[in-house]
Amino acid sequence: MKFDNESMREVFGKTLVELGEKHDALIVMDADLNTSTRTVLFKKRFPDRFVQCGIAEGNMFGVAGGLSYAGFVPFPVTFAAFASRKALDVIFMNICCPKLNVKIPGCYAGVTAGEGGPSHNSAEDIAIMRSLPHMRVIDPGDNNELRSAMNEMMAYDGPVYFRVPKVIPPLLMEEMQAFRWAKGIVIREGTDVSLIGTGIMTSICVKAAEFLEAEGIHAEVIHMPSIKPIDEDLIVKTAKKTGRIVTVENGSVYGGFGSAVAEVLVEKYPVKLDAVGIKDSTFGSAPIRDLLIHHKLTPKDVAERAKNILHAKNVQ
Amino acid sequence: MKFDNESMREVFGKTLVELGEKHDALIVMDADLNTSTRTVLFKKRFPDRFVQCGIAEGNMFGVAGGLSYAGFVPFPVTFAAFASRKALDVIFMNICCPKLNVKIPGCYAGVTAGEGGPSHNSAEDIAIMRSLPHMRVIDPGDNNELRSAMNEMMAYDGPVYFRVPKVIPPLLMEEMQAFRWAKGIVIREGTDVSLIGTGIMTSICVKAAEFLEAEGIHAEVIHMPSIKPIDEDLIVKTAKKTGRIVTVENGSVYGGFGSAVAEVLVEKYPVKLDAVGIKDSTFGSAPIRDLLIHHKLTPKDVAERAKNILHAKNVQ
Amino acid sequence: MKHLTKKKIDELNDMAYQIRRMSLDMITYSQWGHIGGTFSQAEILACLYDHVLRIAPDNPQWEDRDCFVLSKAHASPALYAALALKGFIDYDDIYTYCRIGGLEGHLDMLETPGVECSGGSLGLGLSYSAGVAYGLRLKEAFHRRVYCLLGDGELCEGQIWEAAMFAGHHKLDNLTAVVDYNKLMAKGFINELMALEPLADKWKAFGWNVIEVDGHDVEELCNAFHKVKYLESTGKPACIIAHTVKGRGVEECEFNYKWHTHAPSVVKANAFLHELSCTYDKAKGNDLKSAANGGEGDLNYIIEEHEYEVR
Amino acid sequence: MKHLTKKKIDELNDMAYQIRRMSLDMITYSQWGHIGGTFSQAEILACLYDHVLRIAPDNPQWEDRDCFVLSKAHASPALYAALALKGFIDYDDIYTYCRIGGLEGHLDMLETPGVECSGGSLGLGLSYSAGVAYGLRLKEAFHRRVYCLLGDGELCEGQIWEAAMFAGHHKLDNLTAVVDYNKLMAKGFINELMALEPLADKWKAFGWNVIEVDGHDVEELCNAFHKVKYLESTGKPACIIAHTVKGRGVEECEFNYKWHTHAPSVVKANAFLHELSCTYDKAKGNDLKSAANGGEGDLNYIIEEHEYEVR
Ligand SMILES: Cc1ncc(C[n+]2csc(CCOP(=O)(O)OP(=O)(O)O)c2C)c(N)n1
Ligand SMILES: Cc1ncc(C[n+]2csc(CCOP(=O)(O)OP(=O)(O)O)c2C)c(N)n1
Ligand SMILES: [Mg+2]
Ligand SMILES: [Mg+2]
Repeated sequence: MKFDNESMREVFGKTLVELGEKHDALIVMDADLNTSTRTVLFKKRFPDRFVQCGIAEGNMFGVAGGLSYAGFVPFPVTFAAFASRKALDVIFMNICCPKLNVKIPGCYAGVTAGEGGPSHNSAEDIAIMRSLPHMRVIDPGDNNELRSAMNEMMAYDGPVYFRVPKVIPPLLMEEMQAFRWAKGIVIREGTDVSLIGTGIMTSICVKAAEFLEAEGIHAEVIHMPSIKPIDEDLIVKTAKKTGRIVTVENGSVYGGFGSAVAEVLVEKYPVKLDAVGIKDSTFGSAPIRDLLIHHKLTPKDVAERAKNILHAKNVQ
Repeated sequence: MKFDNESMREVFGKTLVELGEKHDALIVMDADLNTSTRTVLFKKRFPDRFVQCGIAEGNMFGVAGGLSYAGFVPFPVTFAAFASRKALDVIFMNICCPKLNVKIPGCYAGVTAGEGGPSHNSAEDIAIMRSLPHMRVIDPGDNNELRSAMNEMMAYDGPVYFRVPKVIPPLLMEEMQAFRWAKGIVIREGTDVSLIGTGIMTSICVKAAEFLEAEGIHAEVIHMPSIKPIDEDLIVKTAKKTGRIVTVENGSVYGGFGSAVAEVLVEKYPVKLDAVGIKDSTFGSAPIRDLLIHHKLTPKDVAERAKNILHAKNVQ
Repeated sequence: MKHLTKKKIDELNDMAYQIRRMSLDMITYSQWGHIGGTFSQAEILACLYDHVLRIAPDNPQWEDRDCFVLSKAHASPALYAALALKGFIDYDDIYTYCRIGGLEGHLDMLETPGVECSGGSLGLGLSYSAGVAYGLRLKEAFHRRVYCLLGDGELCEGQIWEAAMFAGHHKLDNLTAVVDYNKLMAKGFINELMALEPLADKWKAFGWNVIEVDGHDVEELCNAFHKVKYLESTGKPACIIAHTVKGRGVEECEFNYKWHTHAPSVVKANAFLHELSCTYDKAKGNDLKSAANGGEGDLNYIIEEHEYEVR
Repeated sequence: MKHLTKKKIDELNDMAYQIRRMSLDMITYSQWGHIGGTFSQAEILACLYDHVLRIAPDNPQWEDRDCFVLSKAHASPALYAALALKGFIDYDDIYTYCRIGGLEGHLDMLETPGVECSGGSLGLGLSYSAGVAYGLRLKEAFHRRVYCLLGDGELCEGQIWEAAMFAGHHKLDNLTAVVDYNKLMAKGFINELMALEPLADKWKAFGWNVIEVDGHDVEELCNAFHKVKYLESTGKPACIIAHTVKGRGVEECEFNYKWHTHAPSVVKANAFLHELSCTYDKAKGNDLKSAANGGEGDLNYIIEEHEYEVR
């Protein structure tokens, strides 16, 4: 895998500026986190289109609704933990119900607030956000895809939640592939088991597949950045091929990404699925690396889970 | 089916008083809804243990955390829509993370706020609440079970969310059965298809099963009041028996009850499941009856869905 | 002060009467709604819709319009009545209140022409209004103004104070908040349940100009709106604290929390209508009717009835 | 006023120094943390833990204790230092800050003896504190008091004002809020980003008594605590607005938002320690060390390294 040298939040900040050049209506809103979330870049370039809200997330999302109604495309920016937990009713009432054109980044998403601990990490954001009416949900896998997804969401008129982890991610694909709604990407073909990752966890899957290959197991790796809408066809296709699925997310499996895949499988083509993520707990306070290890979210762990599901006797 | 003549909120209010007689530490908190939620009964009986918070749900849940820490067992009471959407970060940080002994009713749950519309109905509460760490989730099916569940939760030291719909429900079981954690109940044996309901939707399933029986289809009906933890064994057992599952909830199927059942199935025994509920929309504003009809949540609709899943050819 | 003509005053009071009458009709017909907070704001809405707001009923999306946000959206019948009286919606639409495909029990901006903000959950409207006001200023649409009507009980919600701080800090002087200070929230008197006083001091401490008026006196109300629009552009948002009577117009409902949310029987509704028409010296008009069963949402019906006919 | 002895004053200032020194050590060692808001509250915590609070380090759950809630939980190093100095936790625990199984980056009441409230998300602490205060009064534990330390930027959060209204309405005079008014939030000066003034008026308008003090003057602080405890039981909660300097003690950090959240290199940390020890006339002691890689969470490591050894 190639490695990038830019952090995703930096790419997020830069892409906001790029989009700002193209779209006069784009507005960036801050709740006192602009140097962390890198919206500071937009603030410097377009001071007039940068709205400071102070540490008041509820109000920020409400103001976003109003700005959208007045014809702007606001990006109210805060950490994923606060975007999903602090102001849900506002997002529901003033953004989702009226289908307003507001784009909500979830910065430091999942486990990537690291030392910030349970308050700052976000294990539930996928489950919460995808339960909201009209809300689309994206967890991009690398810097190219984040940039592509941000361009794509500008072409869509409606609310979007997208994760922006705080990591320097590997490059998932040699060649840049455009983000498309409800489209997953086959990163690696395989026949024995399917590893379906979302966000930065796909890179973990890729490495896990290498481990498995070394043991003679051919794992298919699928990347699923578009969680809602999800790529039902691809899920069914890989299920038919391998009959065994492992989903990998850095978040809670209750209602989360694994659950979204499970919903598709039981409806269309029921096969076994093992959802890797966390269960009924929080991402504690430690460097990201230690948290991934602690919560068994490393390539070795994923490979292990894949082997288990492969060797479990077919229950049906 | 026998019919009750008392509304669930009334039973909720009375049970609070009964529990208040037994438990000196029980405190009821109100956010300006006491005559609607029927906590007014507790207020009259135990004025000193009734805390008025005004229309400020966030603060109410925070105060609940503090009261719990001071040794009380608070019931902060508001509508399910507000309990799940208005103060999620507080519930997460001050109740779930520290595992405090707070019991959170979701009044007028699901579709039962009727005319109140999207703001007052709660389609996402199950998805949201079960994503929270340490939170247990209950959707009781009738008045006996609601009372029993409230007694049971007093014996459990930790956060619980439970739905209190605003309906006069049928009596689900002839004989009173105690609520037990992670225990579902077989209401009717069957071999062709399993209808698994939660909350008041189980009564819809019972009637649907009668329709199906009339057409020679033997539906098993299972009631699942304990959504988290859920009865994995019973789900697997009925899946083995019928191989076809229809879940029924008055809420969003994205991350909701159907999703919780799907999670179990794909992990333990994958079979087809059709999740009846709403998808990516809201419960609009109309009498409950009209909403159930509009969203296709009546016994006839459920029977129809069961027939569809039964007649769909086995995909595997 | 700009004085209103006697004729205008009569017109405004007449509109307030119509708003009450039509709201009562809606709530009785649908058997659902909030009389108390609907009646208390009748004069405020009459002044806004018949005198203050720049609006174009034949073009609800008129790009030069003012924006009115009813944050206390449970009092939507009054707004629907005003919209019907001005021609944004049809008069008969009021009989679709709380029906599938009809007027929302609270507010849905996607469905109803003239409704500028969805609502129903309290505490949200001022943030949204501040967003619109901020956006309008950014677009240099300086002549367009934003008005937000808040409940007094609603002021318990912290987001109101976040929005107040935001609007004060950003000097949104194109934004006017009106507090329908009817002294009650849903279940009782505010000073007993969660005291608000000193209320004017709160707004001042958050950077707002404050004017207190009698919220049932259309002259005082219009003067206050005139003042914030033309005389006090001091770089601050303005808050009009309108002292009102919850349930105003029907004695049984006045300051009576039991009529916060409750639909009258047809008999009672007709008595209320009679009282209203006497007070306002109007002919009573047709008797009010009820179309719904209402009640506790008995599942019996849905389970035992085999034919479901949507009303 | 009750006068502090010179000795006591020295002790308190010494504790404030130790709090800063240990916090710096923690933040440097873990390569994560918030220096600015940690340093600004050093004297406040020293006074609370060495003079004001009724606590029993050998029995953190002592049923007669006062309750201290650090709502601005990102400044937890100062609290951990105070807890270590008082003996609630071991001195060496500070080197487990932000490590699996160690001290939380913010606060976890289940894991750390003496921590009475979990935190990390701003705006929540005052509600919780009000809950404890309400509960203590209900239990007639009149001698037990609750103290809640708030950030000034944190006051943007509406829930603070909900809690303020609640405490004012319920006359929780066993509750004292302290505002660490260090004039900055995370990314700049408060008066530029979201102005708070007139701050005292806000608290008064929400029903609180207010005392303003120099938050780095231990005598003024202790007098204020004394006053709210013994002299002003007027049926109101009290707010002590403590004027402080963000980053106080190290010139480079003072009023400098860049040091709100940022871990110093070891070289820089030792320079800071030197500066602190000069100011407080202390021996510098051992050099500070760093144990972590820190940085941007490079996934490279987790993907390419085959052996994962938890540090
Ligand atoms: C967030 C929220 N909590 C509770 C309710 C339920 N509710 C509807 S109206 C109302 C009372 C409102 O009182 P006030 O703001 O004074 O309005 P008014 O007196 O004008 O009716 C309440 C508690 C709600 N709609 N939203
Ligand atoms: C709800 C929430 N939003 C944002 C943050 C991120 N954050 C951490 S500290 C901080 C600034 C706090 O400023 P202030 O309250 O003044 O604290 P101090 O100056 O004492 O550090 C912010 C925005 C948070 N922890 N919680
Ligand atoms: Mg009122
Ligand atoms: Mg500060």
